[in-house]
Order: sequence, then structure tokens, then C-alpha cells
Amino acid sequence: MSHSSQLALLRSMLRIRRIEEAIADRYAEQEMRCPMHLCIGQEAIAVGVCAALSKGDSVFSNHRAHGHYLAKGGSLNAMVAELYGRSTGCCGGRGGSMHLIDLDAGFSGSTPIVGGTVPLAVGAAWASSLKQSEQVTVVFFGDGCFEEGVVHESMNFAKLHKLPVVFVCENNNFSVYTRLNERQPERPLYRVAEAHGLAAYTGNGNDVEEVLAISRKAVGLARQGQGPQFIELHAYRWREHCGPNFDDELNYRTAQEIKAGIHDCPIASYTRKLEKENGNIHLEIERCEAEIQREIAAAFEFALSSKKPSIDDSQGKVYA
Amino acid sequence: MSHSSQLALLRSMLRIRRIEEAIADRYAEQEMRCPMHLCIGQEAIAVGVCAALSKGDSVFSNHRAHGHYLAKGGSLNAMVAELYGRSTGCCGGRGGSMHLIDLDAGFSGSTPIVGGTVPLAVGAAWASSLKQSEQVTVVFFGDGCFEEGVVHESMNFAKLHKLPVVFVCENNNFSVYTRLNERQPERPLYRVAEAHGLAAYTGNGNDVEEVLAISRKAVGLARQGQGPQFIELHAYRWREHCGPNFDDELNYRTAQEIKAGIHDCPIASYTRKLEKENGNIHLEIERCEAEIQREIAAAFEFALSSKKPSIDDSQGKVYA
Amino acid sequence: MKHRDITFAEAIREGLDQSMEKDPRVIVIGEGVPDPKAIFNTTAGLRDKYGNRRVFDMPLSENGMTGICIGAALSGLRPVMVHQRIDFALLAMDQLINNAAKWHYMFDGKASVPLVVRMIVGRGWGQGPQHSQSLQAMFAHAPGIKVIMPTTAYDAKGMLISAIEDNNPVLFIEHRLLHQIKDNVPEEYYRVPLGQAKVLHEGDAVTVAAFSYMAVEALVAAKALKSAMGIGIDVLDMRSVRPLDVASVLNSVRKTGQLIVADTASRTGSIAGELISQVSEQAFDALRTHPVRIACPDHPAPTSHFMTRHYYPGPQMIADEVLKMVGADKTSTNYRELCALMLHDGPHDAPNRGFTGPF
Amino acid sequence: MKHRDITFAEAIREGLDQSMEKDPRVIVIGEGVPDPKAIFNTTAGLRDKYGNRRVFDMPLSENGMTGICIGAALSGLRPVMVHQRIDFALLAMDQLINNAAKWHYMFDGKASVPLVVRMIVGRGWGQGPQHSQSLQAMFAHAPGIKVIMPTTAYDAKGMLISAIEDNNPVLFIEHRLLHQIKDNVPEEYYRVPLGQAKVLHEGDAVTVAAFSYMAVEALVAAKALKSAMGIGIDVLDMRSVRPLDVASVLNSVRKTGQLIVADTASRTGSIAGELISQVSEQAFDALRTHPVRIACPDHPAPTSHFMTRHYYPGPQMIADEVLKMVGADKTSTNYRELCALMLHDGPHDAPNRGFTGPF
Ligand SMILES: Cc1ncc(C[n+]2csc(CCOP(=O)(O)OP(=O)(O)O)c2C)c(N)n1
Ligand SMILES: Cc1ncc(C[n+]2csc(CCOP(=O)(O)OP(=O)(O)O)c2C)c(N)n1
Ligand SMILES: [Mg+2]
Ligand SMILES: [Mg+2]
Repeated sequence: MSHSSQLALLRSMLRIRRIEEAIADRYAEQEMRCPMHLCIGQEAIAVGVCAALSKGDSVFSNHRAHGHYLAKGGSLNAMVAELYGRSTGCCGGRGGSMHLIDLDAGFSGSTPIVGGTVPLAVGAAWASSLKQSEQVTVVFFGDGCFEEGVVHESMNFAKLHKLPVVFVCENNNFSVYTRLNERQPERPLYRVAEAHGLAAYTGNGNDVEEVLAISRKAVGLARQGQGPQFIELHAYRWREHCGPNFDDELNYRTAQEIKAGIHDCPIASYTRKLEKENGNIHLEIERCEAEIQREIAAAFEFALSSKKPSIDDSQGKVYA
Repeated sequence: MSHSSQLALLRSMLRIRRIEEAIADRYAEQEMRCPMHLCIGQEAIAVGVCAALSKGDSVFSNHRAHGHYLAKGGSLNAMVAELYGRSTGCCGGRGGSMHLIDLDAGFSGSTPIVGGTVPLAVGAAWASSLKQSEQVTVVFFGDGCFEEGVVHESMNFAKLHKLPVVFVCENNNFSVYTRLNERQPERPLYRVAEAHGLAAYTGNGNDVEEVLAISRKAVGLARQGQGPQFIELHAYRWREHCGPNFDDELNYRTAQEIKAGIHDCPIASYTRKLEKENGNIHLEIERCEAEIQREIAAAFEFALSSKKPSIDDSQGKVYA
Repeated sequence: MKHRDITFAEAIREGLDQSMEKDPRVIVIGEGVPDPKAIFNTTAGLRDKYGNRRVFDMPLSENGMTGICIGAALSGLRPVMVHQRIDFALLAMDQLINNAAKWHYMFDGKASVPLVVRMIVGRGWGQGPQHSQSLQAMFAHAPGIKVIMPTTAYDAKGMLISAIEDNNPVLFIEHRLLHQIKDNVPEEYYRVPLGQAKVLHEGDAVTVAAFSYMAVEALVAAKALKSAMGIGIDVLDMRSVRPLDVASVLNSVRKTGQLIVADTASRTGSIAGELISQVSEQAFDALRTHPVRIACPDHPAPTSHFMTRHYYPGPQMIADEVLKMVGADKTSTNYRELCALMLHDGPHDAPNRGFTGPF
Repeated sequence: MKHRDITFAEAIREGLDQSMEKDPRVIVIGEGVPDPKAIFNTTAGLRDKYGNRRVFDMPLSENGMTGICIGAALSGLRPVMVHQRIDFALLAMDQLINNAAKWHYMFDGKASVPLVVRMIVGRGWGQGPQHSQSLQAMFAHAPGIKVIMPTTAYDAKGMLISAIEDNNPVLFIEHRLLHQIKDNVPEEYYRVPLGQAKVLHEGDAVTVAAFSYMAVEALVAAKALKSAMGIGIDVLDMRSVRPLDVASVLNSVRKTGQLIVADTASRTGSIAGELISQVSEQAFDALRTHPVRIACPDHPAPTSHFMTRHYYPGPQMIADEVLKMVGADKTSTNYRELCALMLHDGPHDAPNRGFTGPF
């Protein structure tokens, strides 16, 4: 992989991280008044998968969508404005953090009913298959989501019709504060997908190049008409399930576990790797950081100076 | 297996067959006025599985329930009266063919929403596990039902809590008039259950001894606390999906296919096998047939002479 | 225009056929759609004509398949999905209510869900508790969804076409006993607007607003009342549950001053209650007496035909309520004539004499 | 008896605790039940006390888990299941409506389903379109199910205990804004019967029948109306959606002649409509003027707090409707005092000043 491609991956992860950190920092100001699920620690999945997609491809996502949205090229301004509930938000304020959309960027929508968008992605893939378009559709969801029957129904139909859809399961071992072993028997998730007949892969969700490599393969096969693909990626959520803070005090995971999770930081480890391969990239990173900070500042300014929706804006567009 | 056990299996299958034939014959009289799904051709599954159960075990079933109900020891009189919509029916006429129950016999209920009873069986097994009782629960369902997400949700929970439940999937290759290959990708169903972590088996649903052998093993393991078991059995439905008749004229299956299905008759083949092993059993069969015919005649007489429910009987018992 | 009587089921088939012909984005999917029985013949021949890339059977996965159809609708197709019984659609409530109904609103109009879901309300021949619910009120509580219940073959075709052309999720609810009823249906492609009630019969005495098959029953009552007792009533076939055409009912009630609403559902929480409430809220002064609701009793539908006989309200109940309202004499010979005129031809639990079950 | 104020959430916890203590068949299950946040602290400590064979977390499988709980209920357990948001229960409609509601009826009373499902209605802090629906009317349309919505901590505990002792499926709907409201709650095990409205405030001018959190809002309006304008109204906390205590409302309406129904749901198809309809059907002559419905508008709930401010009806709207009915003067200084008395303390989208989100 070229140095510039590698830097682009790093930059994309860093950008998501910094944006979410900025959101977390400002959350306490009480102006972003909606539930928010940060993906800090899981950026490599969003970035690695989306790097394997082209603009015309479609992505659906869930409650933890900021990273997916940004990695796919969703407008930062429209996202931040949405968190602030402003008229310039991607849903005009109607959605908030849990409802993102940017059709120009191929980000088809994220919603917080767990499992809700999984069949939608299959339906989008079905449409592109019937239209014989080149489009591949990706859906991001979590290990908890895998427990929803609708996921299995979706895989069955996707395989039956050999649809160009890639299921990306982010396994962070938790559904809210409940561990996988209180919700599922011990067996690999991706094996169930395999038994449904899907091509299935598993990998380290902290390794952006590994994610990209698996995704390239899966997306390529899907595009070639080889049918649905399933990728299970392991990662770790650093902060609380919902909200801006760390949650060490809740004691549902040990300090040691959190430390280990943070130690596997996809950004830090990738930075180390790039430095090992390419020598010092300190300056490049600094430039990125500066650009990102400028972009973030502008986005918050955009949001805060945007129109506040009125009662009229909350009405209408109930029916198309 | 002893000769008398073998004869009991044969008799049980024959009894179900003759009862359903009698129902089919009389259906045209228009006095059994409800949808009816006959299991003619699939008797070995009901009989083989239930022979592995004890009276205290529980069975749930679906729309095609006559065989399961009878094999588990459900009252014939109460069933026939139910088909006739009489007050003496097992649901007092409220249910008809698609809603059978006989709690004394451990037949916990059958309903026609496909998949509806699958989680119920898991719940019953959960209760027996929490009560540390010996009970095993079996649920019968079809290959079509396997497409319902709730089945996967149920398997997940059953395995998670190692529940004493046996999933019996009767694969007759059809959901109404739609073949498996228009509904599911090509892959064995039981493999999906296996991927969920269940002990899974497959077998010839036309061979009652094979069904019994697999069921004994599965039920035994479930009872020993080894967790949920899954059995896929292949069989063939001879008659129309719903209703009393053959349906060759519908042309969704070839005459040849139907002929082959009927050729594999579980009763005829088992009779041949017993004759080969034990010599002529003609007389024994004749005795069975005569007993069965007497029982059937009595059941129809019981039903037809039973009270017809009134408007009062249709009210009440909405709340317990 | 040539008069041509075809059944409600044939009208649906023709509506599907012409929609598919006109718009290549229309696809049809459902359990049994291409099978030999073709959903009571409403989808017969479609696969032969449009092929297996536009006409699909589907796995038994109601929630998943609804979501898949929503995804397809978001991506430019116009799926028509079919459930052989509305009861099965309860499995799909999540996708219908959480996604289909809200997508357009919550994404600020950036996308829409042009989806039609046909749902059949079962009745007769022992359909029983899980195969004969009439659930329109549950679905109609969700803003963002349209719920329609055409009664005549003419409306079935025209409203199906409008539903398919509509950019919103439209639930098209068909009562099983309507399928074989014939009506004059034009051969060409035509639309009947969604959300408007239709006057089936006119009179000054009472307004009867009826949904789906109950409009058929109300018309029987209206004709009998007229001919036997000389009592004229307005019968409105509501045709749509959401939007609910309250204005038309108000119009009629302002004339008659008396309202009966007849619904196919079980009583409490029915859309009949909603309509009565809206009329009471909006035209209280126009009402001369208390409004009346006619619906199924508040228990599940039993299976036994001995019990269903009393479960479903029919023309007799409607006529009796009308007579109560107008204070008519029920001991007259005219009343006996009225009752005779309303007698159902054939067994009460079958659509017609020729029927031998099951369905 | 000792006076003791505890919150609605604590009252639920205590009700669960005492039910589990009293009856070993009671088990509690739900996403997050044993987690550190313990469903807004309503299940705190239960696992420590009763162990992991009676207190369970669960997979994200709403329909399956509901069926599993029904199966367990049929087999002698008395499960209490929890959904953190009622919106998730839409996934379980099939099991709730097709099985739980009908099992006792369709099997002729041979078995019953003693199941409680707690469902939380979200509101505030940008819950948005998929996390703040108020779906009681959908569930309440099914005969065989009970749907209750306690408002006070006292009732939360007593009705939860009654629900757990009840042999039927009972949906126990909790409004999120009630959780932190305190009330005098006895320490001992007690029952509050299901299906009865409670008079929260008395007066002759108007009847306000309110559901769940709207009863809190109605009480604010009632007190302010009394103190600022000297207008007395009846406020009925309906407490139960099915059965619906129409008799109590009729009693009050026979006195006041005027009816306002305030609901937490979106307007069309709401249970408020059902109640208005039943009152209009049964006590038309007692009504002096048209009944009024107060509910959320007919669109999904937006997320932005700039928009939710206008989405939810509150005491002001209730008071204004009362004033319209009694023909009171809205230009007086008394009216300004009334408005001031009803001002909400703190941001409109948070339960109190201290709250910093999210929930
Ligand atoms: C149908 C449904 N059930 C429950 C919830 C509540 N909920 C929101 S996020 C979440 C956890 C999901 O876990 P997972 O899919 O692993 O995603 P993660 O949060 O770990 O990224 C739950 C239970 C919901 N939103 N929707
Ligand atoms: C949820 C639901 N969807 C659809 C139906 C209609 N239906 C009744 S039986 C059946 C076929 C089921 O096939 P399978 O499970 O293989 O059982 P079989 O009839 O072959 O015994 C269908 C689709 C239903 N009853 N319930
Ligand atoms: Mg997770
Ligand atoms: Mg089958």
C-alpha cells in the first residue's frame, strides 16, 4: 500500500477520533441534547471498510454511526448541526445523533432500533441487483444485533438471491453493559453466517489494514456477483455505551480490561506501524491534526450559527 | 427392539393415517368447517419422536398437528369433536384443527402462526430447567418455519442456557406450494442449528426406527442437561397443503415426484421391514386395523352427538 | 364505456398487471405469489408475464422481508408485498411502524418509501383466533402510514393503482369475503384517490359509515330498509382508514343528525371509535342522539361455525340500530319483510353456496 | 402508617423485590436488568438478592424472548419482562397479540399466561422518532391483554404487584418522566386493583380524564385553575387503558357535563379517542358541549429540543381548553397568574434542573 494511502487511512481514523472527542468535550455544555453513542476505539472498522467502497456504494448503519457516516464521506457540518438540533442538520434536527443520512455520500441512513437497518441494506442490494447496477451495499451492526432474528432472515434472503451486500458485524463484546457470554452461547458469530451460506471472514478490528484487506476481498466478491459476504471484526468500545464519558466507575468491566482495550488503540498502533515502515511521520500527523482541528472548529461554528428550527419545521413531510 | 415395540410403532403410524383418511373422507360432508393440514405421509416423524418421550414431557406443534397430538397421546375424541366445532372438543370448538391441546397427555398446544410455538417450547424448557424438573420439551415445525427469525432467536437462548428442548424440523421441501429452493439457499438446515451451537442431527423421516433412534439420543442428552438438540428429518407431504385432497392437478410437483414420495411411505416400508424380520404380520395388522376403525367410528360418533356450542360458549374466558 | 363485471380479486390482479406493465419499477412479492393458487388468484399469470426478476415468492420472514422491501423502495423500486393473512403482518410491525412510517419524516423528507403491503383479513370456514383478525386500527395509529380498505372491485383496482403510485407506505387491506364480489370495472388503467369516503346509498334518516365488508352489509340493510320500511339512510363506504375522511361523515351527519359506524374489527380500540370520537369532537351540535358503534365483540374470533354465526355483526344488526334511532316499530309486518330481505344466501361462514372450504 | 416518599422508580423496584420475595415463581428478565444502570434503577440489587437463576439479562431478541416468557408463564413461572423503550416491543407484537392475548381464550381456558411486560415510554433529551412513541392504543386493541399506565409511585408499586399476581398478560407501561417523581409509598406489600381510574382533583366545571404523565400535567393545571381563577375541575388519572374505566368518567361527566381527555400518544387512533367515543355512545345526553382531545400531533416525535418544545401538550393547553369550555376570560390578570403557576421548572426536555443527559 502506498504511503499516501496509508496516511489517508490514519488521517481518516484520527479525524473521527478528534471529532468525537470534540463532541464529548462539548457535550457537557448541554447544547447537544440527544443520546449519543461514540465509536472512539472502533474507528478502524469504519475507516477500513469504507476505504474499500466507492462513492456510489451504499452504507446503512445503526445507533453508533458517527464513524461510518464520516468514513463514507458524510458531511461533517450537517452532522454536527444535527447533533445541535439545527435546521442545517442532515435531518433538519428531526433525527439527532441516532439518525444520520447523506445520500450524496452514499450514506443511506442510520437508525437506533437494533437490527432495523439490516434488512434495509439487503433490500437496497436487491434493488441494485435487479437494476444490474454495480453498487455494493454495506451494513454495520454490532454483536448484540446479531441476536435479532431479522438478521438471520436477512442473511437467508441475501444468500438466496446472491445479493451484493456486505454484513459488517462489529463485535465489541458488549450490548450496552452486558457481555456477549450473557447473551450468546460460546461459538463464533461468523460461523453462523457461514452456515447460512455466506462467505464469512473474521479479523482484528483494531488493524485498519487488515480490515481493509478483508473488506476489499468481500466487497470485490459481492460486486462480482458472488453473493453476500459477512465480516466479523473484533474491537473495543472505550467510553460509556451512550454518552460522552468514560465509565470505569460502573465496574462492569475491570480497569485492567479497559486499559488493555485502550492499549490496542487502532490509531496508536497504526501510527507505530507507519513509523516503523516509513520513519518519522510526526510532521504529517501534526499537519493532519491541525487541519482536522480547523475543520472541527468550523463545523461547530457552522452548527452554532445555524437556524434553530421552529414549530413549523417540526411539521410537514410526514407524507411524501 | 422387541417385536411388540415395533408393532406399537407401526400401529401408531397406522392409527394416525387411518384417522386422517377418515377425516379426509368426511371433510366433503362440510361439517368439519375449518382449515386442516393433514400429515399423511409424515407419520413416522410424529411417532418416532414421541416414542422417545415420556408422558411428563411436553410437546408443542404447529398447523400440521394431528399426528403430533395423537402420537403424544392426545385424546382422539376431543380432537375429532374439535374439528366438528363441538363443545366437547379439546378447545370447546374455539380452536379447530389448527389449535389442539391436551395437557393431560403433555401436548401443550399447537397454533398456526408459523414459528409461534417455537419460543414457547424454549420457555417451557426454561421453566423446567429452573424448576430442575426432568421434563424435556419438543417442538415440531417445518422447513418453512426455519426461515422465521424467531427460530434463530429461540435456538440462541436455548443454547445459552443449555435448555432441555428438542427442535424437530420436518423438512418436506415445501412451504405451502413453494419449494425450499425458492426460499432458502442450498445448505443443510441442521448445519445452521449446529453453528448456533446446538447438537444437530439429520435423518430419514420415513424410517420410524431411525427417527426413534435419533430422538432417543437427542432426548436423552437434553434430559441429562446437555442442552438443546436439533433434528432435521426429511419427509414428504402427500396431500394438498391445506385440505383433504390430493393435489396432483395443481402441477407444482410432477406426478413422478408424488409417486416417488408415496413410494417411500413410512408405513408400507416399515411393514415390509417387519415382515422381513418377523415373518408374516398380516394378522396382527388386521387386528390393529379393526381396532383403529372401531376407535375412529366411536370418535366420529362422539363428535357428532356432542353439544353444539351456543353464543354463550363463545364468550367468557377472555381473561383468566 | 363498456360494462364489464369482474370480481374484486380479478380487479386486484388487473391493477397489479397494469401497474407492472406501466412502471418497470413495480415488483410483486409474497408467500405464494407465483404458486398455483396465486393468492386467491390475485397474482395469477404475473410471473409468466413479468418473469422471476419481478415476481417473487418469499421466505417466511415477515419482518425481514418487510425491511427488505423498504430498502428496495428506498432504492427506487416500488414493491408490492402480500400477506395471505393480516395476522402475519404483526411480525412486521417493527419495520412497518419504526421504519416505513417514519423514514420520510425523520430524514427530513430526503427519502421516501413507496411501498404497498397487501394484507388479507380472513373470515369464514373456521379461520379462528389467529387467522381472522381485523387489525387496521393498530396500523392506522402510526403517522406516516396510509391504510386503505377498498370495498368494491372498482375501488380495489383504482385504489391499488393509486397506492402503487403513492410515494408513501400504503397498507392495502382486503377483506376475504370481498374477493369474489363482482362489480363494473373499466379495462383501462385508472386511479381512485386515497382517503375519500364514497356514498353508496342516500337517505335522510341516519348516517351509516362503514368499513370494508361492513359497507356491503350496510348497503344490504339500506336497501331493505328502503324497500320494506321506506326508511332512507346514507351509507358511506369509508374506503380509507388513514387518512380518515371525517369531512364526508360530518357532511352526512349534518343532514341526518344520527350516526352509526360499522367496523370489521373487534370493538374496543377500533377505528370506528376513532371516527365516532372525531365526529363528536367536531360536530357535536349536529348530532341529535348518541352515536352507535357496530363491531365484533371484545374477544378473539372463535373457530367453530356454531360460534362464528353470532360473532359477526350483519345487516340485521345495522337495520335494528337504525330502527332504534328512528323509533320505528319492530312488530309490524314490514319488519318481518325487512328481515327476510336481509337473509344471507347460503351458509353464514362461506362466501357462497358453492364453496366447499377450506380457504 | 409511616409516611415515606420514594420515587416511582424505587416503588417499582420495591414492588419487584417484594413480589420475588413472596413468590418464588416470579422471575425478572430484560436487556440490562442486572447491569449497573439497572433499568433506571428499577431492578437494582435484585440479582444480588435473588441470584442469576431468577434475574436475567437477555439477548436482543424481543419476539423470541417474549415467546420464551409466554412459554415459561404457561409452565408455571410468572415472568416479568422489561423493555427499556416501548418502541422495541413492536418487534414482539406477534407473540403479544397472536399468542399471549389469545392463549387463554383459544384453548378454552385450559391454560393462562401470567406474564408482565414492562415497557417504558421515552421522552426528553432527544429521544426522537424511534425512542419516544406512546403505543398503548395499539396494544390495547387486543382482547385478552391488559394494559396499565400507573402515574404515581403508590400506584406503580401496588399495580405492579397486582399485575404480577394477575393470571393474564399485563403490559405495564411506564412514562420515563414519572420515574423520578416521589410519592408516599407504604413499605408493605399491597395491591392496587387494575382497571380503575382514580380521582386526583375534584371540581364541577369540567372532567379531565388523563393518562399516565398527562395526569401529572392535568393536576398542575387543575391546581393552578383553582388557585388563580377559582375554577374547579375533576381530574381522573385513568391508570388503566384496558380495561378502560369508562364508568368513572361517566360519573364525573354526569356531574360536569364537559369532557377533556389528555393522552400521551399521537392523536389519531389514540386511546383518548376510544374514551371519547365510549362516553359519546353511552352518555351523550350528559354532555353539554363537544368533548375535547388533547394529544401529541400526528407526526413522529422530532429529536431536536427546539422542536420537542412544541410537540408535547402540557398544563397550559389543558387549562386553555378548560377556560374555553367554561367561557372564561383570558385577558384578566388572573389568567397571567394562572400561566405563571403552570410554568415548568427547568428545561422542557429534561425531568429536572440537575439532569445532564443522556437517558
Ligand atoms: C430492538 C432494540 N432493542 C434494544 C435496544 C436498546 N439498545 C440500544 S443499543 C443496544 C446495544 C446494541 O449492542 P450492539 O449491537 O453490540 O452494538 P454496540 O452498542 O455494542 O455498538 C441496545 C440493547 C434498541 N435500541 N433496539
Ligand atoms: C407467520 C406466518 N406466515 C405465513 C403463514 C401461512 N402458512 C401457513 S402454513 C405455511 C407453510 C409452512 O411451511 P412449513 O413450515 O415447511 O410446514 P409444512 O406446511 O410444510 O408442514 C405458511 C406459509 C402462517 N400461517 N404464519
Ligand atoms: Mg456490541
Ligand atoms: Mg414444509
